[in-house]
Amino acid sequence: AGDDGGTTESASGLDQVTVGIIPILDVAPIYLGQDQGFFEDEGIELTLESGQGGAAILPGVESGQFQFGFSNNTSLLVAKDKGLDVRIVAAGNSTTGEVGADFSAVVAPEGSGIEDAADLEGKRVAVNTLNNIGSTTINDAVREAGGDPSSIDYVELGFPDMPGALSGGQIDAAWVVEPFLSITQGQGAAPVLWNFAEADPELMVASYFTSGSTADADADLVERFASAMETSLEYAEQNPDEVRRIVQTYTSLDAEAAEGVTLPAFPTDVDQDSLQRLAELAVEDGALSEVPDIGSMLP
Amino acid sequence: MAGLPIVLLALWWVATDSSTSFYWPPLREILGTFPETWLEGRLGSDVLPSLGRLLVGYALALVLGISIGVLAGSSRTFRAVVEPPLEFLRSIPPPVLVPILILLAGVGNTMKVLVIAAGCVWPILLNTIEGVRGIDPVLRDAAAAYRLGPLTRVRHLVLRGASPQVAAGARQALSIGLILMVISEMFAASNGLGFTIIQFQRGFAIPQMWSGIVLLGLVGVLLSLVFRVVEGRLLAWYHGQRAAERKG
Amino acid sequence: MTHTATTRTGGLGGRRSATDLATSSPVLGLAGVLGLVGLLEALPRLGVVDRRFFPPFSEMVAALGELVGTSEFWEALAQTLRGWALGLAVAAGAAVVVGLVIGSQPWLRAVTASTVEFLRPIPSVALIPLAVLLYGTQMQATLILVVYAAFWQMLVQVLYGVQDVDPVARDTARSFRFGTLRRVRAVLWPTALPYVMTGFRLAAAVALVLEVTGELIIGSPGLGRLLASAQTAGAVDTLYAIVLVTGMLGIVVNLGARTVERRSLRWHPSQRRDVPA
Amino acid sequence: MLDVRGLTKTYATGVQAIGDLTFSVQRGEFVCIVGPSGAGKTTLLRCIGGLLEPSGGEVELAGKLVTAPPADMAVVFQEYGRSLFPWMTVAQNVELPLKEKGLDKARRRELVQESLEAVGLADMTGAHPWQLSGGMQQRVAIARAVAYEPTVLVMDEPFAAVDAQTRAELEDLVRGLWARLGVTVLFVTHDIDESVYLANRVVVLSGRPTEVLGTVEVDLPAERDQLETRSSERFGELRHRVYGLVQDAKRGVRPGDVR
Amino acid sequence: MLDVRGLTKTYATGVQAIGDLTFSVQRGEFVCIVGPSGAGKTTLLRCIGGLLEPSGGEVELAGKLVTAPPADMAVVFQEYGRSLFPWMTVAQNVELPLKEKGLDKARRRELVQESLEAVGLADMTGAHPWQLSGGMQQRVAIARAVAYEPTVLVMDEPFAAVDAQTRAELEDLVRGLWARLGVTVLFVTHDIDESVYLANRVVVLSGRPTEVLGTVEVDLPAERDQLETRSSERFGELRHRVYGLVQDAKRGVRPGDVR
Ligand SMILES: Nc1ncnc2c1ncn2[C@@H]1O[C@H](COP(=O)(O)OP(=O)(O)OP(=O)(O)O)[C@@H](O)[C@H]1O
Ligand SMILES: Nc1ncnc2c1ncn2[C@@H]1O[C@H](COP(=O)(O)OP(=O)(O)OP(=O)(O)O)[C@@H](O)[C@H]1O
Ligand SMILES: [Mg+2]
Ligand SMILES: [Mg+2]
Repeated sequence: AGDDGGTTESASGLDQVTVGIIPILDVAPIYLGQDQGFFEDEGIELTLESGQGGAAILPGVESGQFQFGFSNNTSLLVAKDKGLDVRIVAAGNSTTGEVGADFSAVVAPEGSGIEDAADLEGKRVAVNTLNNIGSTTINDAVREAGGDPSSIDYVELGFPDMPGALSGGQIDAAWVVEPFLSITQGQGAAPVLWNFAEADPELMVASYFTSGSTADADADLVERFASAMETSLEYAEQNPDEVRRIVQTYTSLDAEAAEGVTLPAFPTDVDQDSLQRLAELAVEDGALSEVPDIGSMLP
Repeated sequence: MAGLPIVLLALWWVATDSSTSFYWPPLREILGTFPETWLEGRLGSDVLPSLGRLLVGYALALVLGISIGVLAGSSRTFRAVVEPPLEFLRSIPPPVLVPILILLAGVGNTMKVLVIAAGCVWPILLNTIEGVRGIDPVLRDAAAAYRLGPLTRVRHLVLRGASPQVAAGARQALSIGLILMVISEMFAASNGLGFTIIQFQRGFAIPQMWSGIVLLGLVGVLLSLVFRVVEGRLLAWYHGQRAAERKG
Repeated sequence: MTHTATTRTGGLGGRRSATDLATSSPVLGLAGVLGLVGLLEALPRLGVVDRRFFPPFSEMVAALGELVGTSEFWEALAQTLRGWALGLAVAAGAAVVVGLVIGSQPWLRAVTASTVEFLRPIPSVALIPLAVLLYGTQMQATLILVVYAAFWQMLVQVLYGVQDVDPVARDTARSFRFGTLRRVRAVLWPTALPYVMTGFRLAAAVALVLEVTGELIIGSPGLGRLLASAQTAGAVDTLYAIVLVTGMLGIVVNLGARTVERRSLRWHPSQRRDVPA
Repeated sequence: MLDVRGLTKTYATGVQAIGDLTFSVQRGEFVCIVGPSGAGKTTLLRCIGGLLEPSGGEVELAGKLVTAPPADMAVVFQEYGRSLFPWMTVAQNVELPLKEKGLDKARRRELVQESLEAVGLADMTGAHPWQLSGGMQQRVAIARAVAYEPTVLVMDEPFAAVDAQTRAELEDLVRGLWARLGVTVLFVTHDIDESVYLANRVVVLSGRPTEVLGTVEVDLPAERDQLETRSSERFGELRHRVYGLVQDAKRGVRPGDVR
Repeated sequence: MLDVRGLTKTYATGVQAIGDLTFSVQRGEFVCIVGPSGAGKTTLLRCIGGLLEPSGGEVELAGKLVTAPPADMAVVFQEYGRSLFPWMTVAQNVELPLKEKGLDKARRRELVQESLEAVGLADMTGAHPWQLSGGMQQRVAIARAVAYEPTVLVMDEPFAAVDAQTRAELEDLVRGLWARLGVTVLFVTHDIDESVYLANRVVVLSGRPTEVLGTVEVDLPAERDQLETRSSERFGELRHRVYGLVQDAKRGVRPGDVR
C-alpha cells in the first residue's frame, strides 16, 4: 500500500488511474467522461471505485489507493484544517441556484406547520452527517430568517432512511438531496428551505481532489485529469439527457425516477468563493476552528 | 496478568513513536489528547448515556436469549420450528436492520437499545440452547423422578446446568453489545461514545478518534472484569469443581 | 414393538409427545419459515409498518425474481460468498488453534485474559479507516473486518469449551500420561466441540453480517454494494430482496452446521436418542 | 401395588435389554432384585420409575398405568455421583424435592437434618457433592430419597460405594424405615447376602434380554439382626438358593430351562 | 518400590483428609487398602498417582519422588463412569492409552481384544460408554488398565458395580495378572473378604484424617481358589482380624489407641 500516488501504465500505454467516488447522481460527469472516452484522450485509463462517503475515500486517497477522490467541500475543508494535505483538482457539482428548483432542500410533511427556515427552530431535523455541509447551510438560512439555529435538534440519518422517518413522524424535517427529494415530495412532503441555493446561488458543493503527494509527484497527470474532468463536466452540463441515462447504469435508479429528478449544475471552474463561504459557515458553527488557507488547496 | 497489555502498549508506543502518518499518530499523541478529549465533560455527556443504553440492551438480550433458549433447548419441536426463522434474522446486517427499527421504534434511545439487544441476543440464545441440551441425562432423570415441577426444574436444573455455556454466550454478547453500541450510534444519534468516535473520524481528528478506541477498549476490560466477578459468584461451584484438579 | 424409544422426561412439561420425533425437523422448520413469511406479508398489509418503506413479502420476492435475472446479482453473490468463506475459514482456523493452545495452559490463559478483553470489544467498524488505508476498497479491506470479528466469536467459545473438561476425565488423561497433543486431540477437543460448533454458527453469521456491512460501508464489491446502490436509489423492494438473500444464506449455513454437528457430536447428550433432548 | 406385565425394552441401538418380564409387588413388600451385570435391572427400574418408555407391555402402579414419574416414589440412582446437583450443597440437594412437595420450612429442615444424620453426614450439610468421597455422595443420594418419605422406594445398588460397616448400618436404616412407614421397596443389589437379609422376596433375573429366572420367598422373621439373622440356618439355605439361581443366570440359563 | 512418608493432605476447604500417613509397598506386592467411607483412601491414591499435590510429606516410587503421574502406572478410578470418554467407543477407550504408549496397531488390537474378552465385553467393542450398564462401564475401565500392562496398578473400588459372580471372576483375573506379570498392585475395597482373598497384605486405615490403623499380613498360599481359600480356617482368622480393625476404625479409634 501507499506507493506515493505513482501510477502504472497499462498495456495500451495509458496511465491507470483509480478514483474513489460515491455512486450517486452527483458524479454522473465522471461516468459520462469515461463513457465518452474523454479520459482516454488524456492518456488515462480510469477505474471508478465506489466508497460510501468521505470516511472511506479520504484515507484511500491519502494512502495512494486512489489517485483522486470525490468529496463534499466542507469535508475537504475540515480535513485541511486537521492537517491533511488535500488539493482540489476539479469542480464536482454545484447548486442550480434556483430556489424552488434545486437538487437539495429541507423538506417537512405537508401541514406540519413548518413553512420556512425560521420554523425549524426547536425542531428535530435529519441530516446525513452532523456538522457538515448540510447543517452549516441550514443554520445559516435559519440565522438569516432571524431564528436561533442552536435550538435545532439535528439527528444523523442516512438519506435513504429519511423518507421513512419523516412520514413516520420520527423527525420533523429532513435535509434531502435527489433522488430522495423527489421521493419525499411524492409522499407529500414540501420543501421549506433550499439550503444550497439560498446559501449562495453559485455554491460549489463537491469537488474532485487529490493528495499533496500525488499532486507534487505527478503534476502532469493531475493536469490531464483536471482537463478531462473539465470536458466531462461541460458535456454533462450540455447533455442532461445523457446524465439521466448514465445514472441508471451505476445506480439502481429506474428510468422513471431518473427522468423526474432535478439535476445539479456542473460548472467547469473551481469556485473559490464557495469554498470561502463554506469555510466561514463552518467556522461559525464550530465545525472548523478557523478558515484554512484555501489558496493552498487549489491546483 | 497485566504484563502482556503493558508489553503490547510499549510495543505500540515504540512502533509509532516517530510516525508521521496522518492516520497512525504516535501513541504519545493519542494518550496526550486523552484527558482533554474525555475527562472534561464527555464522560458524563457521552460515555454514560452509551453505557446506560448498553446495559439496558444487554439485560433485554439476557432475558430474551435465556428464556427462548430454555424453551428451544427443552423442546425438539419448538426448536425445529423457530430455528430457521431465527437463523434468518441473525444473518441480517444491523445497518440494514436499523432503518426498520427506526420505522418501528423511532430515532431515540429505544431504537438503540433494540439494536444492541438484537445483536447481543444471538450468542446468549445459541449457547443457552446448546447448554440446555447438554445437561447430564442422569441429572435430568433425578429431577424427573422426584417430579420437580416445571418452574423448579428450570430454576434448579436447567438454568444451573446450562449456566457454564450460558456464561460463555453472555461473555461474548458483552463485547458484541459494545460493538453494537457504536453501530447504533452511527444512526440518528446525538450523543454517545460511539457517536463521538465517529464524529472524530469524520472530522479527521485522528488522535482523538484513536483515544476513543482506546477508551472503548478500557470500557471493554472494565465490563469484563465486572462480568468475571459476577460469573465467579454464580459459577463458584463449577470453577471449584474444575479447579480441584491439582492442588485440591 | 421396536418403535424408537423416547423418554417421558423431555423438556419442561414432563412428557414429550410422540409426534416430537415422528414429525421430521425439516417439516417443522418449514413451518417456522412459513410463519415468518406470513408475518412479513401481514405486517405491511395490516398497516403496522408503512408498506412504502417495508413492502410485503410478496413484493420482496417479486423484486428478488427480477434481481436473480441479472448477472450483476450472481457476480455480487459470488463475491460475497468468497469473501465470507475465506474470512470465516481464516478466523475459525486461527481461533481454534489459538484457543486450544491458550486453553491448555492455565498460565497462558491468565496472561492473555486482559489483552483479549481489551482487543475484543474494539468494533470492527472502527477499523474501517485502517482497512481502507491498507487495501482501499478492494476485497481485502472487508476481509480484515470479517476475520477480526469472526475470530473473537470463535475464540471465546473455544476457551470456555476447553475449560469444560470433566475433572475425572482430565485425571484419567493425566494418569495415563497423555502427551500434550494426545490430550488436546482426545480430551480437550471433543469436550470443546459443542462449544466450537456454537462458536462456528455464531461466527458464520457474524462473518456474513460483516462481509455485507463492509461492502455496504467501504464499497468493496458484493451484495453489500448492491444493497448500498439500492439504498441510495430509494429502491426499497430491491433492498429487501437482497436482505432476503442474506437471511437465506444464514439458514443454509445453519443447516450445514447442524448436519456436521449430528455427525461429529453423536456421543453428546444433546444428540442421544434414548435420553431426553 | 406394582404390576409389571409383559414388559419389553429394546434400545434404539437394537440392544434388547428386557425380554418379557412379568412380576408384581404387594403394597408394603420389600423386594430385592438380583441379576448379572448388564442384565437390564437399571433399565427395568427406569421403566418402573416412568423415566423410560417401554417397547412393549405395561407397568401399573397402585392401579394406574405408569406413563410419567409417579407421585410419591423416590429413586436412588446407580450413578449416584451424577444424580446429585453439583451446584447445590448437600443440604440443598436433600431439601429440593421436599420444597417441591410443598413442605414448610421447619419440617423440611427437620427431615434434612434427620436423614443426613441417619447416613452419618450431619456435619457435611454445607459441602458440595464434588467435595465428598464416593461413599459420601452415595449416602447423600440415599438421604435424599429417605427424607422424601415416599410410599415406593426404588434403589439401584445404593450401597455399592460404602464400607462394610456403614453398609450394615444403612441396611438396618432402610429396613427400619420400611417397617416403620410401610413403604414398598424395590431394591437392586449384587450382594446376595444383602438381598436375603433385606427382602421379603428376592427376584432373580436372567441375563440379557432379562426375564424373571426365579423368585425366592424369604421367610425369615420380620425382626432381623446383622449377626443373628445372618448366622441362622434358614438364612444360609435361602442364600444358597439365591446363589444357585444367580449362577444359573450367569451361565445363561433362561426361564424355560429351569425348574 | 513405593514409599509413602509422613503424607498429609488438607483440602482447600479446610477438610483434612490424610493425617500423617506412612507405609511402603515392595515391588510385586499386592496390597489391599480398607477403611471407612470418607476416610481418605481416594485422596491417598490420587496423591500416589501424582494427580493431587500433598500438603506435606512425600511419595516415592521406584526411588523417584512423585510430582507428576509416574510412568507405567495405570489407575482405575472410583468414578468409573466419568473416567471413560463418552465420545469414544469401548474399544477406542481401551486403545487410547496404548496409542500414547507407542504400541503398534497389531499389538494394540490384540491387547484390546484380550482385555475386553477377559472382562466379558468382547461383543461390546463398538458401543459408547453411555450405552452400557454401570457394571459394564466399570469393566471397561478395568480392561483399559489391564491392557495397559502397567508395572503399578492402582484400583479404587473397581468391582463395586458388578455382580457377585463376575466379581469373583475379575478377582481371579487381577490376581492372575499380578502373578503372571509381577505387577505391584494397590487395591482399595470395602469388601473385607475380597481384601483378604486378593492381598499379600491388608492395610487398614483409620477414619478421617486417615492414618494407618493396622496392617494384616496375609500368609495364605499364593495359589488361591474362590471356594477352597475362602473356606479355609486361616482365611477366617485373617478375615476376622481385618474386620476387627475396620470396626475400630469405624468407632473412631486412632493408631495410638490400639493394641
Ligand atoms: N442408553 C442405552 N443405549 C443402548 N443400550 C443401552 C443403554 N443403556 C443400557 N443399554 C444396554 O442395556 C443392557 C442392560 O443395561 P442395564 O443398565 O439395565 O443393566 P443392569 O442390569 O443395570 O447392569 P449393572 O448391574 O451392570 O448395572 C446392557 O446390555 C446395556 O448395554
Ligand atoms: N475436592 C475436595 N474438596 C474438599 N474436600 C474433599 C475433596 N475431595 C474429598 N474431600 C474430603 O476428603 C475426605 C476423604 O475423601 P476421599 O474421597 O479420599 O475418601 P474415601 O476414603 O475414598 O471414601 P469412599 O470410600 O467413600 O470413597 C472426605 O471427607 C471428603 O469430604
Ligand atoms: Mg445397573
Ligand atoms: Mg473413594
